[in-house]
Amino acid sequence: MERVPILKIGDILLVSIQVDMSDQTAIQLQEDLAERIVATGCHGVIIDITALDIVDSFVGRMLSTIASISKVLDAETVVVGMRPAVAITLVELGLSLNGIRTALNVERGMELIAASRIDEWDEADLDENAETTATS
Amino acid sequence: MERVPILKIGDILLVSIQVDMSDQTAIQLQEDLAERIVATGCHGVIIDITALDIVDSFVGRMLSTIASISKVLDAETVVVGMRPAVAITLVELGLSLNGIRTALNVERGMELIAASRIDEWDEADLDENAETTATS
Amino acid sequence: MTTGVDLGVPATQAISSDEDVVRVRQLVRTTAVAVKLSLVDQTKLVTAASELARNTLIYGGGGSAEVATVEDGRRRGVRIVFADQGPGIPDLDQAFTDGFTTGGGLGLGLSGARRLVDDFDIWTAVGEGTRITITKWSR
Amino acid sequence: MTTGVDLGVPATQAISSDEDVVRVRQLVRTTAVAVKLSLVDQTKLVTAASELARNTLIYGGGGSAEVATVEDGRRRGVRIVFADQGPGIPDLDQAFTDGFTTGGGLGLGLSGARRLVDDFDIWTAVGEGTRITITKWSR
Ligand SMILES: Nc1ncnc2c1ncn2[C@@H]1O[C@H](COP(=O)(O)OP(=O)(O)O)[C@@H](O)[C@H]1O
Ligand SMILES: Nc1ncnc2c1ncn2[C@@H]1O[C@H](COP(=O)(O)OP(=O)(O)O)[C@@H](O)[C@H]1O
Repeated sequence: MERVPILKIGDILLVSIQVDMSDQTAIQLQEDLAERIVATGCHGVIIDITALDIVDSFVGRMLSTIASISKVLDAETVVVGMRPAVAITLVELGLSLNGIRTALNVERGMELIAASRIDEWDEADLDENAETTATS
Repeated sequence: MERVPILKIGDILLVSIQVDMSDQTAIQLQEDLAERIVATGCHGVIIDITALDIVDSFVGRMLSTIASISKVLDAETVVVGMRPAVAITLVELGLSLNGIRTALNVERGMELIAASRIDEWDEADLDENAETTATS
Repeated sequence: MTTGVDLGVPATQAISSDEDVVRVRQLVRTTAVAVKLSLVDQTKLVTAASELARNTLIYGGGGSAEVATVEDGRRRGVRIVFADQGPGIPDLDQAFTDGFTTGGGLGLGLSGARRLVDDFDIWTAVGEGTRITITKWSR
Repeated sequence: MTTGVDLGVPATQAISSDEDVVRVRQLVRTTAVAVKLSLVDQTKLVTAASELARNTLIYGGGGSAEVATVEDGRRRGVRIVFADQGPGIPDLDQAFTDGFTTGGGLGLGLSGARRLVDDFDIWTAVGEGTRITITKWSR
Protein backbone atom coordinates (compact mmCIF):
# COMPACT_ATOMS: atom_id res chain seq x y z
CA MET A 1 0.00 0.00 0.00
CA GLU A 2 1.23 3.47 -0.86
CA ARG A 3 1.44 6.04 1.90
CA VAL A 4 0.85 9.75 1.49
CA PRO A 5 3.68 11.83 3.00
CA ILE A 6 2.98 14.54 5.57
CA LEU A 7 5.33 17.55 5.72
CA LYS A 8 5.69 19.91 8.66
CA ILE A 9 6.16 23.56 7.68
CA GLY A 10 6.37 25.80 10.71
CA ASP A 11 3.18 25.32 12.70
CA ILE A 12 1.39 23.62 9.80
CA LEU A 13 1.15 20.08 8.46
CA LEU A 14 1.04 19.95 4.67
CA VAL A 15 -0.37 16.93 2.84
CA SER A 16 -0.02 16.97 -0.90
CA ILE A 17 -1.93 14.05 -2.40
CA GLN A 18 -0.03 13.03 -5.52
CA VAL A 19 -1.51 9.62 -6.26
CA ASP A 20 -4.84 8.03 -7.06
CA MET A 21 -5.33 6.72 -3.51
CA SER A 22 -6.84 3.33 -2.75
CA ASP A 23 -9.39 3.40 0.08
CA GLN A 24 -6.83 1.82 2.42
CA THR A 25 -4.30 4.54 1.61
CA ALA A 26 -6.93 7.16 2.42
CA ILE A 27 -7.74 5.53 5.77
CA GLN A 28 -4.04 5.30 6.58
CA LEU A 29 -3.65 9.00 5.83
CA GLN A 30 -6.38 9.86 8.36
CA GLU A 31 -4.58 7.86 11.01
CA ASP A 32 -1.15 9.24 10.17
CA LEU A 33 -2.46 12.80 10.28
CA ALA A 34 -4.17 12.38 13.65
CA GLU A 35 -0.92 11.05 15.08
CA ARG A 36 1.17 13.85 13.62
CA ILE A 37 -1.20 16.53 14.95
CA VAL A 38 -0.83 15.15 18.45
CA ALA A 39 2.91 14.52 18.13
CA THR A 40 3.72 17.99 16.77
CA GLY A 41 1.02 20.09 18.45
CA CYS A 42 0.44 21.76 15.08
CA HIS A 43 -2.64 23.93 14.80
CA GLY A 44 -3.14 23.81 11.06
CA VAL A 45 -3.50 21.15 8.36
CA ILE A 46 -3.44 21.92 4.65
CA ILE A 47 -4.52 19.23 2.21
CA ASP A 48 -3.47 19.99 -1.31
CA ILE A 49 -5.65 18.13 -3.84
CA THR A 50 -4.32 19.92 -6.95
CA ALA A 51 -3.19 16.58 -8.37
CA LEU A 52 -6.48 14.75 -7.73
CA ASP A 53 -8.57 14.39 -10.85
CA ILE A 54 -11.58 13.06 -9.02
CA VAL A 55 -13.01 13.20 -5.50
CA ASP A 56 -15.62 10.49 -4.99
CA SER A 57 -17.83 9.99 -1.94
CA PHE A 58 -15.14 7.98 -0.17
CA VAL A 59 -12.42 10.60 -0.52
CA GLY A 60 -14.99 13.35 0.14
CA ARG A 61 -15.89 11.67 3.38
CA MET A 62 -12.22 11.27 4.23
CA LEU A 63 -11.73 15.04 3.81
CA SER A 64 -14.69 15.76 6.11
CA THR A 65 -13.44 13.21 8.62
CA ILE A 66 -9.96 14.72 8.64
CA ALA A 67 -11.46 18.17 9.23
CA SER A 68 -13.51 16.84 12.16
CA ILE A 69 -10.61 14.89 13.65
CA SER A 70 -8.39 17.95 13.42
CA LYS A 71 -11.03 20.02 15.13
CA VAL A 72 -11.31 17.71 18.13
CA LEU A 73 -7.51 17.80 18.30
CA ASP A 74 -7.53 21.63 18.25
CA ALA A 75 -6.27 22.09 14.68
CA GLU A 76 -7.82 23.77 11.65
CA THR A 77 -8.02 22.04 8.24
CA VAL A 78 -8.08 23.75 4.87
CA VAL A 79 -8.43 21.89 1.55
CA VAL A 80 -6.69 23.66 -1.32
CA GLY A 81 -6.35 23.27 -5.07
CA MET A 82 -9.69 21.71 -5.96
CA ARG A 83 -10.10 21.61 -9.74
CA PRO A 84 -13.22 23.17 -11.26
CA ALA A 85 -14.32 19.86 -12.84
CA VAL A 86 -13.97 18.17 -9.46
CA ALA A 87 -16.06 20.84 -7.74
CA ILE A 88 -18.81 20.50 -10.37
CA THR A 89 -18.85 16.71 -10.05
CA LEU A 90 -18.90 16.78 -6.26
CA VAL A 91 -22.02 18.92 -6.25
CA GLU A 92 -23.80 16.69 -8.76
CA LEU A 93 -22.80 13.61 -6.77
CA GLY A 94 -24.55 15.20 -3.80
CA LEU A 95 -21.56 15.78 -1.55
CA SER A 96 -21.64 19.05 0.29
CA LEU A 97 -18.26 18.85 2.05
CA ASN A 98 -19.87 20.31 5.12
CA GLY A 99 -17.52 21.85 7.61
CA ILE A 100 -14.58 21.87 5.22
CA ARG A 101 -12.79 25.14 4.59
CA THR A 102 -11.31 25.53 1.14
CA ALA A 103 -8.81 27.94 -0.41
CA LEU A 104 -7.38 28.47 -3.87
CA ASN A 105 -3.83 27.33 -3.14
CA VAL A 106 -1.38 26.52 -0.38
CA GLU A 107 -0.47 30.18 0.25
CA ARG A 108 -4.06 31.26 0.67
CA GLY A 109 -4.65 28.23 2.87
CA MET A 110 -1.82 29.30 5.15
CA GLU A 111 -3.22 32.83 5.37
CA LEU A 112 -6.61 31.41 6.31
CA ILE A 113 -5.14 29.30 9.09
CA ALA A 114 -3.01 32.15 10.38
CA ALA A 115 -6.03 34.46 10.42
CA SER A 116 -8.22 32.05 12.32
CA ARG A 117 -5.54 31.39 14.94
CA ILE A 118 -5.08 35.14 15.46
CA ASP A 119 -8.82 35.44 15.94
CA GLU A 120 -8.76 32.95 18.69
CA TRP A 121 -5.76 34.20 20.58
CA ASP A 122 -5.94 37.95 19.93
CA GLU A 123 -9.54 38.61 20.61
CA ALA A 124 -8.25 39.99 23.88
CA ASP A 125 -5.93 42.48 22.14
CA LEU A 126 -8.59 43.49 19.69
CA ASP A 127 -10.97 44.25 22.48
CA GLU A 128 -8.39 46.41 24.19
CA ASN A 129 -7.98 48.53 21.06
CA ALA A 130 -11.69 48.89 20.68
CA GLU A 131 -11.85 50.07 24.24
CA THR A 132 -9.21 52.73 23.72
CA THR A 133 -11.07 54.06 20.74
CA ALA A 134 -14.33 54.13 22.57
CA THR A 135 -13.04 56.02 25.57
CA SER A 136 -10.90 58.58 23.74
CA MET B 1 -18.38 2.47 42.65
CA GLU B 2 -15.10 4.18 41.91
CA ARG B 3 -14.93 7.95 42.11
CA VAL B 4 -12.78 10.22 39.97
CA PRO B 5 -10.74 12.68 42.08
CA ILE B 6 -10.88 16.43 41.41
CA LEU B 7 -7.79 18.55 42.18
CA LYS B 8 -7.74 22.29 42.67
CA ILE B 9 -4.70 24.05 41.19
CA GLY B 10 -4.85 27.81 41.63
CA ASP B 11 -8.04 28.98 39.98
CA ILE B 12 -8.49 25.74 38.06
CA LEU B 13 -10.07 22.37 38.77
CA LEU B 14 -8.13 19.49 37.26
CA VAL B 15 -9.78 16.14 36.61
CA SER B 16 -7.50 13.40 35.45
CA ILE B 17 -9.54 10.36 34.47
CA GLN B 18 -7.39 7.33 35.21
CA VAL B 19 -9.89 4.49 35.06
CA ASP B 20 -12.28 2.88 32.63
CA MET B 21 -15.33 4.59 34.14
CA SER B 22 -18.67 2.86 34.51
CA ASP B 23 -21.63 5.02 33.47
CA GLN B 24 -22.47 5.60 37.13
CA THR B 25 -18.94 6.84 37.83
CA ALA B 26 -19.25 9.27 34.92
CA ILE B 27 -22.56 10.62 36.21
CA GLN B 28 -21.09 10.98 39.70
CA LEU B 29 -18.17 12.95 38.25
CA GLN B 30 -20.57 15.45 36.64
CA GLU B 31 -22.25 16.03 39.97
CA ASP B 32 -19.03 16.26 41.94
CA LEU B 33 -17.62 18.79 39.49
CA ALA B 34 -20.67 21.04 39.58
CA GLU B 35 -20.45 21.10 43.35
CA ARG B 36 -16.74 21.87 43.38
CA ILE B 37 -17.13 24.71 40.86
CA VAL B 38 -19.69 26.37 43.09
CA ALA B 39 -17.79 25.62 46.31
CA THR B 40 -14.45 26.95 45.05
CA GLY B 41 -15.58 29.66 42.63
CA CYS B 42 -13.04 28.33 40.13
CA HIS B 43 -13.33 29.67 36.60
CA GLY B 44 -11.62 26.86 34.74
CA VAL B 45 -11.98 23.09 34.47
CA ILE B 46 -9.42 20.89 32.74
CA ILE B 47 -10.36 17.31 32.02
CA ASP B 48 -7.34 15.22 31.19
CA ILE B 49 -8.27 12.13 29.18
CA THR B 50 -4.71 11.04 28.32
CA ALA B 51 -5.33 7.71 30.06
CA LEU B 52 -8.66 6.98 28.34
CA ASP B 53 -8.33 4.47 25.56
CA ILE B 54 -11.86 4.96 24.32
CA VAL B 55 -14.53 7.67 24.46
CA ASP B 56 -17.93 6.26 23.56
CA SER B 57 -21.16 8.20 23.11
CA PHE B 58 -21.89 8.08 26.83
CA VAL B 59 -18.57 9.58 27.90
CA GLY B 60 -18.68 11.98 24.94
CA ARG B 61 -22.04 13.21 26.11
CA MET B 62 -20.73 13.52 29.66
CA LEU B 63 -17.89 15.75 28.41
CA SER B 64 -20.37 17.98 26.57
CA THR B 65 -22.65 18.11 29.61
CA ILE B 66 -19.77 19.07 31.90
CA ALA B 67 -18.80 21.85 29.47
CA SER B 68 -22.39 23.16 29.50
CA ILE B 69 -22.75 22.93 33.27
CA SER B 70 -19.45 24.75 33.76
CA LYS B 71 -20.53 27.49 31.41
CA VAL B 72 -23.72 28.09 33.34
CA LEU B 73 -21.61 28.28 36.50
CA ASP B 74 -19.23 30.77 34.81
CA ALA B 75 -16.35 28.37 34.30
CA GLU B 76 -14.59 27.32 31.12
CA THR B 77 -13.91 23.65 30.32
CA VAL B 78 -11.02 22.35 28.23
CA VAL B 79 -10.55 18.67 27.43
CA VAL B 80 -6.88 17.75 27.04
CA GLY B 81 -4.81 14.74 26.05
CA MET B 82 -7.13 13.07 23.57
CA ARG B 83 -5.31 10.23 21.82
CA PRO B 84 -5.25 10.19 18.02
CA ALA B 85 -7.06 6.83 17.84
CA VAL B 86 -9.78 8.18 20.13
CA ALA B 87 -10.23 11.28 17.97
CA ILE B 88 -10.59 9.17 14.81
CA THR B 89 -13.09 6.84 16.45
CA LEU B 90 -15.17 9.66 17.93
CA VAL B 91 -15.61 11.23 14.53
CA GLU B 92 -16.54 7.95 12.85
CA LEU B 93 -18.99 7.21 15.64
CA GLY B 94 -20.66 10.50 14.72
CA LEU B 95 -19.82 12.51 17.83
CA SER B 96 -18.75 16.05 17.09
CA LEU B 97 -18.05 17.17 20.68
CA ASN B 98 -19.73 20.45 19.81
CA GLY B 99 -19.00 23.23 22.21
CA ILE B 100 -16.04 21.48 23.75
CA ARG B 101 -12.67 23.18 23.64
CA THR B 102 -9.68 20.91 23.33
CA ALA B 103 -5.96 21.33 23.80
CA LEU B 104 -2.92 19.12 23.45
CA ASN B 105 -2.01 18.86 27.12
CA VAL B 106 -2.65 20.35 30.57
CA GLU B 107 -0.25 23.27 29.99
CA ARG B 108 -1.88 24.31 26.74
CA GLY B 109 -5.27 23.90 28.39
CA MET B 110 -4.26 26.30 31.17
CA GLU B 111 -3.06 28.87 28.61
CA LEU B 112 -6.36 28.59 26.79
CA ILE B 113 -8.34 29.17 29.96
CA ALA B 114 -6.13 32.11 30.95
CA ALA B 115 -6.53 33.69 27.50
CA SER B 116 -10.28 33.31 27.44
CA ARG B 117 -10.60 34.85 30.89
CA ILE B 118 -8.76 37.92 29.62
CA ASP B 119 -11.18 38.08 26.70
CA GLU B 120 -14.12 37.95 28.95
CA TRP B 121 -12.95 40.74 31.23
CA ASP B 122 -12.19 43.03 28.35
CA GLU B 123 -15.62 42.46 26.96
CA ALA B 124 -17.05 43.51 30.29
CA ASP B 125 -15.06 46.78 30.09
CA LEU B 126 -16.33 47.29 26.57
CA ASP B 127 -19.91 46.93 27.70
CA GLU B 128 -19.40 49.49 30.44
CA ASN B 129 -17.98 51.95 27.96
CA ALA B 130 -20.80 51.37 25.57
CA GLU B 131 -23.21 52.09 28.35
CA THR B 132 -21.40 55.29 29.29
CA THR B 133 -21.56 56.44 25.70
CA ALA B 134 -25.23 55.72 25.51
CA THR B 135 -26.15 57.66 28.65
CA SER B 136 -23.87 60.68 28.07
CA MET C 1 -22.42 -10.79 5.83
CA THR C 2 -20.86 -13.13 8.36
CA THR C 3 -18.03 -15.28 7.09
CA GLY C 4 -14.98 -16.96 8.55
CA VAL C 5 -14.50 -19.75 11.09
CA ASP C 6 -14.17 -19.56 14.84
CA LEU C 7 -10.83 -20.23 16.45
CA GLY C 8 -10.68 -21.53 19.98
CA VAL C 9 -13.37 -21.23 22.61
CA PRO C 10 -15.31 -17.96 22.74
CA ALA C 11 -15.44 -16.12 26.06
CA THR C 12 -18.85 -15.08 27.32
CA GLN C 13 -19.53 -12.09 29.56
CA ALA C 14 -22.94 -11.66 31.14
CA ILE C 15 -24.31 -8.11 30.91
CA SER C 16 -26.51 -7.25 33.83
CA SER C 17 -24.92 -4.13 35.29
CA ASP C 18 -22.87 -1.05 34.56
CA GLU C 19 -19.72 -2.80 35.67
CA ASP C 20 -20.40 -5.63 33.22
CA VAL C 21 -20.28 -3.11 30.38
CA VAL C 22 -16.79 -2.15 31.61
CA ARG C 23 -15.87 -5.87 31.67
CA VAL C 24 -17.07 -6.34 28.09
CA ARG C 25 -14.80 -3.46 27.00
CA GLN C 26 -11.85 -5.05 28.77
CA LEU C 27 -12.50 -8.53 27.34
CA VAL C 28 -12.82 -7.13 23.83
CA ARG C 29 -9.65 -5.09 24.23
CA THR C 30 -7.65 -8.13 25.38
CA THR C 31 -8.92 -10.21 22.47
CA ALA C 32 -8.24 -7.43 19.94
CA VAL C 33 -4.67 -7.11 21.19
CA ALA C 34 -4.17 -10.89 20.97
CA VAL C 35 -5.36 -10.89 17.35
CA LYS C 36 -2.99 -7.96 16.65
CA LEU C 37 -5.55 -5.47 15.43
CA SER C 38 -3.95 -2.05 14.90
CA LEU C 39 -4.36 0.46 17.73
CA VAL C 40 -6.97 2.40 15.78
CA ASP C 41 -8.91 -0.76 14.95
CA GLN C 42 -8.78 -1.88 18.59
CA THR C 43 -10.15 1.49 19.60
CA LYS C 44 -12.96 1.32 17.03
CA LEU C 45 -13.95 -2.21 18.03
CA VAL C 46 -13.92 -1.54 21.77
CA THR C 47 -15.98 1.61 21.24
CA ALA C 48 -18.55 -0.25 19.11
CA ALA C 49 -18.69 -3.01 21.74
CA SER C 50 -19.24 -0.46 24.48
CA GLU C 51 -22.21 1.04 22.62
CA LEU C 52 -23.82 -2.34 21.95
CA ALA C 53 -23.18 -3.70 25.45
CA ARG C 54 -24.89 -0.63 26.91
CA ASN C 55 -27.89 -1.15 24.59
CA THR C 56 -28.08 -4.81 25.65
CA LEU C 57 -28.23 -3.66 29.25
CA ILE C 58 -30.54 -0.68 28.93
CA TYR C 59 -32.93 -1.61 26.13
CA GLY C 60 -32.54 -5.41 26.11
CA GLY C 61 -32.92 -5.63 29.88
CA GLY C 62 -29.59 -7.44 30.14
CA GLY C 63 -28.05 -10.30 28.18
CA SER C 64 -24.59 -11.38 27.16
CA ALA C 65 -21.60 -10.73 24.92
CA GLU C 66 -19.73 -13.64 23.37
CA VAL C 67 -16.25 -12.71 22.17
CA ALA C 68 -14.40 -14.98 19.75
CA THR C 69 -11.33 -15.00 17.55
CA VAL C 70 -12.10 -15.82 13.91
CA GLU C 71 -10.17 -16.28 10.72
CA ASP C 72 -11.12 -16.40 7.05
CA GLY C 73 -7.98 -17.76 5.45
CA ARG C 74 -6.33 -14.41 4.76
CA ARG C 75 -6.93 -12.57 7.98
CA ARG C 76 -7.76 -12.93 11.64
CA GLY C 77 -10.40 -10.96 13.41
CA VAL C 78 -12.57 -10.55 16.48
CA ARG C 79 -16.25 -11.44 16.41
CA ILE C 80 -18.68 -10.44 19.13
CA VAL C 81 -22.29 -11.54 19.52
CA PHE C 82 -24.54 -9.41 21.73
CA ALA C 83 -27.74 -11.22 22.67
CA ASP C 84 -30.72 -10.30 24.80
CA GLN C 85 -34.28 -11.52 25.26
CA GLY C 86 -35.73 -8.04 25.58
CA PRO C 87 -38.52 -6.32 23.64
CA GLY C 88 -36.76 -6.37 20.23
CA ILE C 89 -36.61 -3.43 17.84
CA PRO C 90 -39.88 -2.80 15.94
CA ASP C 91 -38.49 -0.45 13.27
CA LEU C 92 -34.89 -1.10 12.28
CA ASP C 93 -34.62 1.74 9.75
CA GLN C 94 -35.62 4.18 12.44
CA ALA C 95 -33.27 2.64 15.01
CA PHE C 96 -30.34 3.04 12.60
CA THR C 97 -31.05 6.70 11.94
CA ASP C 98 -28.39 8.93 13.49
CA GLY C 99 -29.97 10.71 16.41
CA PHE C 100 -32.96 8.40 16.91
CA THR C 101 -33.39 7.23 20.51
CA THR C 102 -36.27 5.96 22.64
CA GLY C 103 -34.11 6.46 25.73
CA GLY C 104 -32.06 9.46 26.70
CA GLY C 105 -29.08 8.61 24.50
CA LEU C 106 -27.55 10.45 21.57
CA GLY C 107 -29.00 7.92 19.13
CA LEU C 108 -25.55 7.12 17.75
CA GLY C 109 -25.03 3.67 19.23
CA LEU C 110 -26.38 1.42 16.47
CA SER C 111 -25.46 3.55 13.47
CA GLY C 112 -22.09 4.51 14.93
CA ALA C 113 -21.20 0.94 15.88
CA ARG C 114 -22.01 -0.19 12.34
CA ARG C 115 -19.64 2.43 10.93
CA LEU C 116 -16.85 1.32 13.25
CA VAL C 117 -16.74 -2.38 12.34
CA ASP C 118 -16.24 -4.40 9.14
CA ASP C 119 -19.26 -6.72 9.38
CA PHE C 120 -22.51 -5.98 11.18
CA ASP C 121 -25.46 -8.42 11.34
CA ILE C 122 -28.65 -7.83 13.27
CA TRP C 123 -31.51 -10.17 14.07
CA THR C 124 -34.42 -8.88 16.11
CA ALA C 125 -38.02 -9.92 16.75
CA VAL C 126 -40.57 -7.96 18.75
CA GLY C 127 -41.19 -9.69 22.06
CA GLU C 128 -38.32 -12.12 21.55
CA GLY C 129 -35.10 -10.15 21.67
CA THR C 130 -32.16 -8.85 19.72
CA ARG C 131 -28.94 -10.44 18.52
CA ILE C 132 -26.20 -8.36 16.96
CA THR C 133 -23.00 -9.83 15.54
CA ILE C 134 -20.03 -7.61 14.72
CA THR C 135 -16.62 -8.48 13.28
CA LYS C 136 -13.46 -6.47 12.90
CA TRP C 137 -10.70 -7.93 10.72
CA SER C 138 -6.98 -7.30 10.87
CA ARG C 139 -5.71 -5.41 7.84
CA MET D 1 -32.02 2.81 -21.57
CA THR D 2 -29.07 1.23 -23.29
CA THR D 3 -28.61 2.10 -26.96
CA GLY D 4 -25.71 2.28 -29.45
CA VAL D 5 -23.31 -0.32 -30.76
CA ASP D 6 -20.02 -1.44 -29.35
CA LEU D 7 -16.82 -0.43 -31.08
CA GLY D 8 -13.79 -2.66 -30.75
CA VAL D 9 -13.16 -5.11 -27.97
CA PRO D 10 -14.22 -4.10 -24.47
CA ALA D 11 -11.61 -4.22 -21.73
CA THR D 12 -12.49 -6.11 -18.57
CA GLN D 13 -11.09 -5.37 -15.13
CA ALA D 14 -11.68 -7.81 -12.28
CA ILE D 15 -12.71 -6.15 -9.02
CA SER D 16 -11.54 -8.08 -6.00
CA SER D 17 -9.49 -5.55 -4.04
CA ASP D 18 -9.04 -1.91 -3.21
CA GLU D 19 -6.32 -1.61 -5.82
CA ASP D 20 -8.68 -2.97 -8.48
CA VAL D 21 -11.02 -0.06 -7.82
CA VAL D 22 -8.08 2.25 -8.58
CA ARG D 23 -7.45 0.27 -11.80
CA VAL D 24 -11.07 0.64 -12.88
CA ARG D 25 -10.77 4.41 -12.46
CA GLN D 26 -7.63 4.46 -14.59
CA LEU D 27 -9.10 2.27 -17.32
CA VAL D 28 -12.23 4.40 -17.50
CA ARG D 29 -10.16 7.59 -17.60
CA THR D 30 -8.04 6.31 -20.50
CA THR D 31 -11.11 5.25 -22.47
CA ALA D 32 -12.90 8.56 -21.80
CA VAL D 33 -9.88 10.48 -23.06
CA ALA D 34 -9.70 8.31 -26.19
CA VAL D 35 -13.38 9.01 -26.95
CA LYS D 36 -12.69 12.72 -26.41
CA LEU D 37 -15.17 13.33 -23.64
CA SER D 38 -14.82 16.86 -22.24
CA LEU D 39 -12.77 17.23 -19.07
CA VAL D 40 -15.90 17.69 -16.94
CA ASP D 41 -17.57 14.65 -18.51
CA GLN D 42 -14.46 12.55 -17.96
CA THR D 43 -14.47 13.60 -14.33
CA LYS D 44 -18.15 12.76 -13.91
CA LEU D 45 -17.79 9.35 -15.55
CA VAL D 46 -14.67 8.35 -13.60
CA THR D 47 -16.34 9.43 -10.36
CA ALA D 48 -19.49 7.41 -11.12
CA ALA D 49 -17.33 4.40 -12.03
CA SER D 50 -15.41 4.73 -8.78
CA GLU D 51 -18.64 4.64 -6.74
CA LEU D 52 -20.01 1.60 -8.58
CA ALA D 53 -16.72 -0.31 -8.55
CA ARG D 54 -16.52 0.16 -4.79
CA ASN D 55 -20.09 -1.13 -4.38
CA THR D 56 -19.24 -4.16 -6.54
CA LEU D 57 -16.34 -4.89 -4.19
CA ILE D 58 -17.96 -4.16 -0.85
CA TYR D 59 -21.59 -5.17 -1.28
CA GLY D 60 -21.32 -7.50 -4.28
CA GLY D 61 -18.39 -9.36 -2.74
CA GLY D 62 -16.29 -8.66 -5.85
CA GLY D 63 -17.01 -8.87 -9.58
CA SER D 64 -15.90 -7.07 -12.70
CA ALA D 65 -16.12 -3.90 -14.79
CA GLU D 66 -16.28 -4.12 -18.57
CA VAL D 67 -15.36 -0.87 -20.29
CA ALA D 68 -16.28 -0.33 -23.96
CA THR D 69 -16.38 2.40 -26.55
CA VAL D 70 -19.82 2.80 -28.15
CA GLU D 71 -21.39 4.95 -30.83
CA ASP D 72 -24.96 5.72 -31.85
CA GLY D 73 -24.43 7.34 -35.26
CA ARG D 74 -24.17 10.90 -33.98
CA ARG D 75 -21.91 10.55 -30.99
CA ARG D 76 -19.35 8.35 -29.35
CA GLY D 77 -19.40 7.37 -25.76
CA VAL D 78 -18.08 5.10 -23.03
CA ARG D 79 -20.16 2.25 -21.65
CA ILE D 80 -19.29 0.37 -18.48
CA VAL D 81 -20.95 -2.76 -17.11
CA PHE D 82 -20.42 -3.58 -13.43
CA ALA D 83 -21.39 -7.14 -12.59
CA ASP D 84 -21.28 -9.19 -9.41
CA GLN D 85 -22.84 -12.40 -8.13
CA GLY D 86 -23.46 -11.05 -4.65
CA PRO D 87 -26.64 -10.85 -2.58
CA GLY D 88 -28.51 -8.47 -4.92
CA ILE D 89 -30.48 -5.43 -3.79
CA PRO D 90 -33.86 -6.26 -2.22
CA ASP D 91 -35.37 -2.76 -2.31
CA LEU D 92 -34.18 -0.58 -5.18
CA ASP D 93 -36.19 2.51 -4.25
CA GLN D 94 -34.58 2.52 -0.86
CA ALA D 95 -31.10 1.88 -2.29
CA PHE D 96 -31.48 4.91 -4.58
CA THR D 97 -32.47 7.22 -1.76
CA ASP D 98 -29.74 9.77 -1.02
CA GLY D 99 -28.27 8.88 2.33
CA PHE D 100 -29.47 5.26 2.48
CA THR D 101 -26.72 2.77 3.27
CA THR D 102 -26.54 -0.71 4.78
CA GLY D 103 -22.81 -0.26 5.26
CA GLY D 104 -20.94 2.69 6.66
CA GLY D 105 -21.05 4.78 3.49
CA LEU D 106 -22.66 8.12 2.77
CA GLY D 107 -25.44 6.48 0.75
CA LEU D 108 -24.66 8.61 -2.30
CA GLY D 109 -23.07 5.99 -4.55
CA LEU D 110 -26.05 4.73 -6.53
CA SER D 111 -28.08 7.93 -6.64
CA GLY D 112 -25.02 10.09 -7.27
CA ALA D 113 -23.66 7.84 -10.03
CA ARG D 114 -27.04 7.93 -11.76
CA ARG D 115 -26.99 11.73 -11.75
CA LEU D 116 -23.47 11.81 -13.21
CA VAL D 117 -24.07 9.72 -16.35
CA ASP D 118 -26.40 9.89 -19.38
CA ASP D 119 -27.78 6.34 -19.27
CA PHE D 120 -28.14 4.15 -16.20
CA ASP D 121 -29.54 0.61 -16.23
CA ILE D 122 -29.77 -1.72 -13.27
CA TRP D 123 -30.66 -5.39 -13.06
CA THR D 124 -30.59 -7.10 -9.68
CA ALA D 125 -32.03 -10.28 -8.17
CA VAL D 126 -31.81 -11.29 -4.53
CA GLY D 127 -29.38 -14.16 -4.15
CA GLU D 128 -28.14 -13.85 -7.74
CA GLY D 129 -26.31 -10.59 -8.07
CA THR D 130 -26.34 -7.11 -9.53
CA ARG D 131 -25.51 -5.73 -12.95
CA ILE D 132 -25.32 -2.00 -13.59
CA THR D 133 -24.69 -0.47 -17.02
CA ILE D 134 -23.78 3.19 -17.40
CA THR D 135 -23.05 5.25 -20.50
CA LYS D 136 -21.65 8.73 -20.97
CA TRP D 137 -21.88 10.30 -24.44
CA SER D 138 -19.67 12.93 -26.00
CA ARG D 139 -21.50 16.23 -26.52
N1 LIG E 1 -30.88 -4.42 22.31
C1 LIG E 1 -31.94 -3.61 22.06
N2 LIG E 1 -33.22 -4.00 22.37
C2 LIG E 1 -34.26 -3.21 22.11
N3 LIG E 1 -34.17 -1.98 21.54
C3 LIG E 1 -32.94 -1.54 21.22
C4 LIG E 1 -31.78 -2.31 21.44
N4 LIG E 1 -30.70 -1.62 20.99
C5 LIG E 1 -31.19 -0.45 20.51
N5 LIG E 1 -32.54 -0.39 20.65
C6 LIG E 1 -33.43 0.71 20.20
O1 LIG E 1 -32.79 1.45 19.18
C7 LIG E 1 -32.71 2.83 19.56
C8 LIG E 1 -31.47 3.47 18.98
O2 LIG E 1 -30.33 2.92 19.61
P1 LIG E 1 -28.93 3.67 19.54
O3 LIG E 1 -28.67 4.05 18.11
O4 LIG E 1 -27.91 2.82 20.20
O5 LIG E 1 -29.16 5.01 20.34
P2 LIG E 1 -29.30 5.27 21.92
O6 LIG E 1 -28.59 4.12 22.59
O7 LIG E 1 -28.63 6.59 22.12
O8 LIG E 1 -30.77 5.29 22.17
C9 LIG E 1 -32.76 2.83 21.06
O9 LIG E 1 -33.21 4.07 21.56
C10 LIG E 1 -33.73 1.69 21.32
O10 LIG E 1 -35.07 2.11 21.15
N1 LIG F 1 -23.55 -4.33 -5.96
C1 LIG F 1 -24.37 -4.32 -4.89
N2 LIG F 1 -24.82 -5.49 -4.35
C2 LIG F 1 -25.64 -5.49 -3.29
N3 LIG F 1 -26.08 -4.38 -2.66
C3 LIG F 1 -25.68 -3.17 -3.15
C4 LIG F 1 -24.82 -3.08 -4.28
N4 LIG F 1 -24.61 -1.76 -4.54
C5 LIG F 1 -25.32 -1.08 -3.61
N5 LIG F 1 -25.97 -1.91 -2.77
C6 LIG F 1 -26.85 -1.55 -1.64
O1 LIG F 1 -27.36 -0.25 -1.86
C7 LIG F 1 -27.03 0.60 -0.74
C8 LIG F 1 -26.82 2.03 -1.21
O2 LIG F 1 -25.66 2.10 -2.00
P1 LIG F 1 -24.97 3.51 -2.26
O3 LIG F 1 -26.00 4.49 -2.68
O4 LIG F 1 -23.84 3.29 -3.19
O5 LIG F 1 -24.45 3.98 -0.84
P2 LIG F 1 -23.23 3.43 0.06
O6 LIG F 1 -22.25 2.80 -0.89
O7 LIG F 1 -22.72 4.65 0.73
O8 LIG F 1 -23.83 2.44 1.01
C9 LIG F 1 -25.81 -0.04 -0.14
O9 LIG F 1 -25.67 0.34 1.22
C10 LIG F 1 -26.11 -1.53 -0.33
O10 LIG F 1 -26.99 -1.98 0.67
